[in-house]
Amino acid sequence: MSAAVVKPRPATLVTGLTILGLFVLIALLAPVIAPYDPIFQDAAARLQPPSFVHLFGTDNFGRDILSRVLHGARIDLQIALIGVAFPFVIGTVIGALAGFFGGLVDAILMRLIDIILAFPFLVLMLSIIAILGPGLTSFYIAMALVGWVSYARLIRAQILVLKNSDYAMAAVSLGFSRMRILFRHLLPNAVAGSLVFSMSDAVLVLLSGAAISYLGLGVQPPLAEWGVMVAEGQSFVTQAWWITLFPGLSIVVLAFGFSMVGDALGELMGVNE
Amino acid sequence: AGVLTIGRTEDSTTFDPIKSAQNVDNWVFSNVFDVLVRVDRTGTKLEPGLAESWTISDDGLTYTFKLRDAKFSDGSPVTAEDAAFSLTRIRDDKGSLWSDSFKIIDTATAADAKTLVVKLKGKSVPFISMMALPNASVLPKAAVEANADAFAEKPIGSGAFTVEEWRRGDRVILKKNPNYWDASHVSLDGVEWIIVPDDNTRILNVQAGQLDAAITVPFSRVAELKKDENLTVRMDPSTREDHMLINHEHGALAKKEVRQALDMAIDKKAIVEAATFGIGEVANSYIPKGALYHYADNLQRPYDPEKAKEMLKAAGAEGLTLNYIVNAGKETDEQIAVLMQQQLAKAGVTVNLQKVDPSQSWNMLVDGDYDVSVMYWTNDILDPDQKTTFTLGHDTNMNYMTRYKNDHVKELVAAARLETDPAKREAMYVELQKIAKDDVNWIDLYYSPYINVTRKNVTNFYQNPLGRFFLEDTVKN
Amino acid sequence: MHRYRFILTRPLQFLPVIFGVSIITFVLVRLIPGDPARVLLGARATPSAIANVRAQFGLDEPIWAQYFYFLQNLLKGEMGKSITYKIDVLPLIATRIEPTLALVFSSVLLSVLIAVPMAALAARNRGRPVDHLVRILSTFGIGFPPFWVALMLILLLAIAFPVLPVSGYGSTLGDKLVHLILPSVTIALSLSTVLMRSLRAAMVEWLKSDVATAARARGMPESIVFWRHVLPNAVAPTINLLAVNIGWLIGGTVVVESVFAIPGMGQLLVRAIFARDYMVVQGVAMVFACATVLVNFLADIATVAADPRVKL
Amino acid sequence: MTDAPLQLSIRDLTVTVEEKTGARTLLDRVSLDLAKGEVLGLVGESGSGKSLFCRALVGLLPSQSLRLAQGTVLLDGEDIAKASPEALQAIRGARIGMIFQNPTSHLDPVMRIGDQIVEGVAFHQGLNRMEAKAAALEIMRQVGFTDPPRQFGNYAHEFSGGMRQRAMIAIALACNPEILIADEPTTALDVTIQAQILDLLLDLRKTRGLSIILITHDLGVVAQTCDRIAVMRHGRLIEIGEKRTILKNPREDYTRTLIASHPSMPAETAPAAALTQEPSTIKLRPLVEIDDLHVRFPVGGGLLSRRKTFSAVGGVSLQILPGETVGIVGESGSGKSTLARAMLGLTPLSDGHVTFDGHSLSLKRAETLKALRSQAAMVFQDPYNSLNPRLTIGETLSEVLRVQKKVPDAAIPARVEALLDLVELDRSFAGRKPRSLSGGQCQRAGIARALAVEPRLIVADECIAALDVTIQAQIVALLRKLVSTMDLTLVFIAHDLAVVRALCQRVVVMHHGRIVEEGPSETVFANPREAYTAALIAAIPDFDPDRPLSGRSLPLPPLKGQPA
Ligand SMILES: Nc1ncnc2c1ncn2[C@@H]1O[C@H](COP(=O)(O)OP(=O)(O)OP(=O)(O)O)[C@@H](O)[C@H]1O
Ligand SMILES: Nc1ncnc2c1ncn2[C@@H]1O[C@H](COP(=O)(O)OP(=O)(O)OP(=O)(O)O)[C@@H](O)[C@H]1O
Ligand SMILES: [Mg+2]
Ligand SMILES: [Mg+2]
Repeated sequence: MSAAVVKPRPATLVTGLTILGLFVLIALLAPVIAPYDPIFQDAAARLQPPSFVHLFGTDNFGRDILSRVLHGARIDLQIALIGVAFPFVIGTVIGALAGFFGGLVDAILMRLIDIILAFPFLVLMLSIIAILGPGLTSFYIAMALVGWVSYARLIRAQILVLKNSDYAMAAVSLGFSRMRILFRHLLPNAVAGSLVFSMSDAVLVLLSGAAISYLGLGVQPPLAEWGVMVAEGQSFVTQAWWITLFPGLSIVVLAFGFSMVGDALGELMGVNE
Repeated sequence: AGVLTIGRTEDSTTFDPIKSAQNVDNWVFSNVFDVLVRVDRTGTKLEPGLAESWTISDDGLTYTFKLRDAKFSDGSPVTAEDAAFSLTRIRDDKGSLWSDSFKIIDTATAADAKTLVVKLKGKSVPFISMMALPNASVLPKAAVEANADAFAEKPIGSGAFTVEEWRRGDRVILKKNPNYWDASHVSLDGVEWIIVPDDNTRILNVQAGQLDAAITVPFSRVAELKKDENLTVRMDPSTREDHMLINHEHGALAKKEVRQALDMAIDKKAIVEAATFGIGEVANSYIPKGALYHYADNLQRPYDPEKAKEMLKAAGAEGLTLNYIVNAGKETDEQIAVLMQQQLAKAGVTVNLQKVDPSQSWNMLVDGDYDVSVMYWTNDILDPDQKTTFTLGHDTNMNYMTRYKNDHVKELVAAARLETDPAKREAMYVELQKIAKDDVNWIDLYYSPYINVTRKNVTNFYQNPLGRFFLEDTVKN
Repeated sequence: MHRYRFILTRPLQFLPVIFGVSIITFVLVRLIPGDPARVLLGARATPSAIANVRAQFGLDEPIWAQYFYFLQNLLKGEMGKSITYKIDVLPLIATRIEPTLALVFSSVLLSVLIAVPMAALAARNRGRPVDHLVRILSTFGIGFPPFWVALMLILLLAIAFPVLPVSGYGSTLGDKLVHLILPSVTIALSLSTVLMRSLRAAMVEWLKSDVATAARARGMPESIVFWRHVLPNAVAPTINLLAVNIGWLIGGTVVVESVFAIPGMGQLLVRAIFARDYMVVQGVAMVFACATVLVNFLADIATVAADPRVKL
Repeated sequence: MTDAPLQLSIRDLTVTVEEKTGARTLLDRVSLDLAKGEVLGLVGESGSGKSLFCRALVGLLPSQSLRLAQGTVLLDGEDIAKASPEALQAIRGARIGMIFQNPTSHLDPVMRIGDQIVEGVAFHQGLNRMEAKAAALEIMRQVGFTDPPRQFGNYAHEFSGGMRQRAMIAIALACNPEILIADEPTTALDVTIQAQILDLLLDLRKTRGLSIILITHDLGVVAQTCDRIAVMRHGRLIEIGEKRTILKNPREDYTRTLIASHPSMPAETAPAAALTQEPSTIKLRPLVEIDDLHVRFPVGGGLLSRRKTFSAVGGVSLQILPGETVGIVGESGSGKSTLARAMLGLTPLSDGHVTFDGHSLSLKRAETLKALRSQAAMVFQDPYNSLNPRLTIGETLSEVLRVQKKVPDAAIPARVEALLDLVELDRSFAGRKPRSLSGGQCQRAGIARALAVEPRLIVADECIAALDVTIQAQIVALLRKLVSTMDLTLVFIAHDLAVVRALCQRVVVMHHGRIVEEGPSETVFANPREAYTAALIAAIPDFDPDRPLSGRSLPLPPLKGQPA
């Protein structure tokens, strides 16, 4: 047993958290710091390159990109948060129950997971969004219906190992109820891996959103959302690169923040992805 | 000489003309098949196709077509028998999507090898225009009867080109048809219709010289492409008209004054400016500019949000809230929706945008599950009757989903269909245009051209207002 | 070799999965509002024409009856007729499989070719600037939406330096390979990132492990320690990740196919969803499902081969 | 041996670790010599720096924060402490070979054992593959593989612990080293296998003329095998000398404690209670009654083949009286743990009966489980893994108290402190998590948790196997104290007979899932009836170096766990 205590590398964690914190701050302050109304169209100021009037330039409607990027932080953080939170919670509970109780419950859930995994992701997303109508709520629901599978698999695998651990056996021998053992003793020890995964998942969720936007089923206009901005702006990429670059960079920087935190969490908790 | 490569968004769906109602197919049908009567380049006149000439009996019920000496691509002659078969088939075949439109035909028979006689069940002036529909193309009876499915894959036609290969999802490869009756006139050795769904990629392909032409160029790209010396941006007049559908059955929208107020609250100029980058033109009638019987002096309500607000108030529709269905995935549509939302707000109208995918929006419109929505119409026959009937004439489709009701208009539409005197007929259509404007069956927004881009070395690449590509005229240097 | 016995038994588990996928797709696509007949007929649709089309494609039957016919057809090796294309779904799909397969295969290959050396570089220089650089680069790889990356690649390598075709698929083998370069790079940029992260983490772990120490203790040079002991051990957990991602990729190539105009199944599928071409959606979903199941199966075999401890 | 030439001469070896608070010394000026052909025993408690010392010799410090601060390591007169990485690499394996404490984690799990041996042979002796393979097979034969050609292709996980240790040795030998460093090569093994391995090492010394540094914390092992003994403590070498001298006349207190706590010391026999002498006269109702118990596990099998089962416990009958201390011994895999679990209703019974305090587990399961959960407790083998790593010791204990509801909620904190006192842990430990405790401390926490139930029965499953002798002795003393003061019934499982002999009144010997012998400790140890028992007892490395290890002279059970 090498008791090599994993040293968290504070730099990674601090950088990651700083980036995320900054975005949260931007999101909170967007209405205050944004120089323009993000949906106001100024026909006279269309496709303006970055200047002192419009730091990030304007789009084809004459909307201020900077303001849209700032306001976009609200939507995109929300997307990352909700798009991950629901799958996380659903997947964790289902995975935990399946792993812990095994037997028929597990067999059925595993087949369900197989089915969803075998399902072309896009059919599910597009159909669900088409059924419910495009928009954030549908996107969240679709994400939750599809995304829980990864978490369920991760957690189940962990629980399967942990449930044979000595401390699980100890807990049984001490007369603890099954729910107590599962949720108080096993689950807290099992979620580390999922937590780390959720950080990279957040990025995937943002990108799924962007892909859906590209296919035309993204958020409702005129909402400022980075993925939509990139998707819509790409027709102007040769004449107005700034429309896509700034929201694109925002996604990348946010992604960087998430992956930093994910890495740091991973090392802190001694998880190997 | 040479092979012309054209990038377009979608693949053909079939080569059986009666089984499609889509532009993507019509574009290719009119290269491969020939029709009895053609619409000319300006989209205002009929001209001979396979039929050298035709006569109409005085009672307007019997049409006699005199066929020219033409051959199908397999070398067999085009006979009146083939033409009769084709017309009967589009009317009767179970798989035909056009049966309803051709129900008017009573009999189609070959009087002799080159004479086709069509008898109608009732008088119909627009009938002759329908003969120009690519779907009514003349097909070789023998080949179709032998195996219609095989025919749909690899057809035999009498058009300027033949289908050499169809790589589904990728391209349709056409070759010059040496048996075409006007083959000497055709310059291209072949045509490839290549699918490139992404707008950017399609245009970049032309810029990089890997395609000769790209069709359906977004408005937003025109200015930039015009600057490219290697390219020619072609804007051909079209019969496309964009309009805002109004559900006449929904609350205050039933009132003419309310609809008029909405018309006034919308700044069409601004829309043309913003959404079409100044390329479109404000519309003043449901019959598009340049189309037969377009009434150029029709009323154009001025943009006046204040007045609109007052009118709404007067009509008791203050604080009107509208549910606006937006077609997802259409750049311009989403843009216009956002713009209109802003404009209507100035007149005190709250607009809730509801973005749905196009197939679903179609459903919602048909079911009347909407207040307003923006759609467009492109004529596919020369005669205004088709559009007029569908949108004003109390057709079974609830007047193009608007639920517009005006019995006088209905009678007028029916009468116009039977009027053989062009002058009188024009007067009737002018009146229809005036009434439609007054009633605001919908709100006319703008007309816009077909926008295509080609390399400089391609000449004579154009569409007529009905959308037909005249590739037999096109030259690649 | 009883460890490989699952190869015989596992396929039995495919059936319920494929069956499940078929039922869910069947119900799901029919839940999407929108009528295929109306879509097909467009603006000039009249009620009688719509009724005619619905009858022609059996859409007027109750849903369970439609499913029954679907299964019945399936047993005959058919998947029904496409409403849009009016031909049988199976031959329609058949022509589309190759491009998608080629795209997925070349992307995965490229990803692995990128990921392994990069991960090795980062892991062996853990904590040094190279490591950070690799990680930052990889974040860019995953942060930008693929359609944007694709566009940039086209602008760079097909327009500014016109060495590669803008889009398309080609007809000869060499032609196809050339056309696949940019799309594969687009996918590989993000896929390799995922693989790299996992590989790097595992490699770091194994470099620190007792196994590596033991190898060093018997005088093995660092390169042997790495390539012979660290890499094979680090690969095993990544196989599963790769499998999940391939599955995901198979079902999600549409964006890249669409940007690069590759006539693959992804495009067919999306078009079919939008056109409510039920039979095509079903057919493609089934093919995707089979492919995914197969990939996972292969991954299981690979896992067993890579790690003798694994029993399935 | 003293006249043999010096091979390794270490002077003032010092290793420090960089920490936030500054450098801390882990090895403090260690100096020692190793002569050619000599076996040097290095003993000392856990954490005293034994492993570190060996790793420092070959420049394989376990972390980058560790530094070789000073000192020289002369290998045949050449200082390798300052050698370049390349030079060190040439020395490793080829001249100094290492056998690691834990073969399971040091063997490459995805490489065939044979290939791992071939790797060394080929690399260091420059043979081609065919020759290397032949050489590897020969080495495998030497270290006692029964069927080298077949076992060549096996993977580590297919071997038993003993076989894995042999493989480790084979891999080290493949490089043909002059010096072999064996870091606790037998700690994880049972006595019988331990005897075989030690034998093997001695054999190799004889046949190959190896010098060996043997690290262990078991003085018995040292006594049996070494020429000289070095004792380490807190990073310092406190005593070194000829084996007999040190064992007879230790200079240091610590060495004395070490010797005193060795379980084979005859002074420590279980206090014979009245019960064991006349169990039949006092008609007591047994607390636990086990009757023809079978526990079978499904193994292998699948859709196409019939499910096979493996019988871990096959027909055990046993009665345990209240207040009794019963030891269960047997080699690894003999079914001890399974029996313990079955006794506590933690594993399903396949057949037979378990009755606890009159409740039958098979007849009235729920009721019996309820009784078991509130009146019986288990102490686990692995002190770290049996505690929830996320909870502090205090939380762990109070949770038990809260669930068991034996004390009112308000009294819980006080009770937690009382429990800590009982197991002789400082009260401040309530706020610490398992990870920050030593093995012994964790084990005490585990015992405290068991006591929190206020059980009548404690089943301790190899609860001291992982600890070093001094701590072992402490825990045994603690258990003894608890049994005598709290009227506990104790079932003590171990494969170490010496400890059992020191603690238990009665002993049960298990083999292949059955009880082969049973009786009062004294009787069984003095006159084992079964050959198996005798072998087990004989394999205990005796403290007296003149009473040789008798592992090889007795009919040992065949090595288990070989691949079928
Ligand atoms: N990577 C490290 N960083 C800091 N301290 C370490 C590191 N590795 C070991 N130590 C410390 O060095 C000391 C000696 O450890 P070592 O492993 O040599 O002990 P040992 O005598 O072999 O013990 P055991 O009998 O448990 O194997 C211990 O106090 C340990 O905590
Ligand atoms: N859950 C299980 N499934 C299959 N086999 C098992 C299971 N638990 C134990 N066994 C097998 O039962 C046998 C007895 O195991 P048990 O743990 O009781 O041995 P033990 O005497 O406690 O050994 P040790 O001294 O190594 O702890 C072993 O061969 C083991 O492999
Ligand atoms: Mg050690
Ligand atoms: Mg055990």
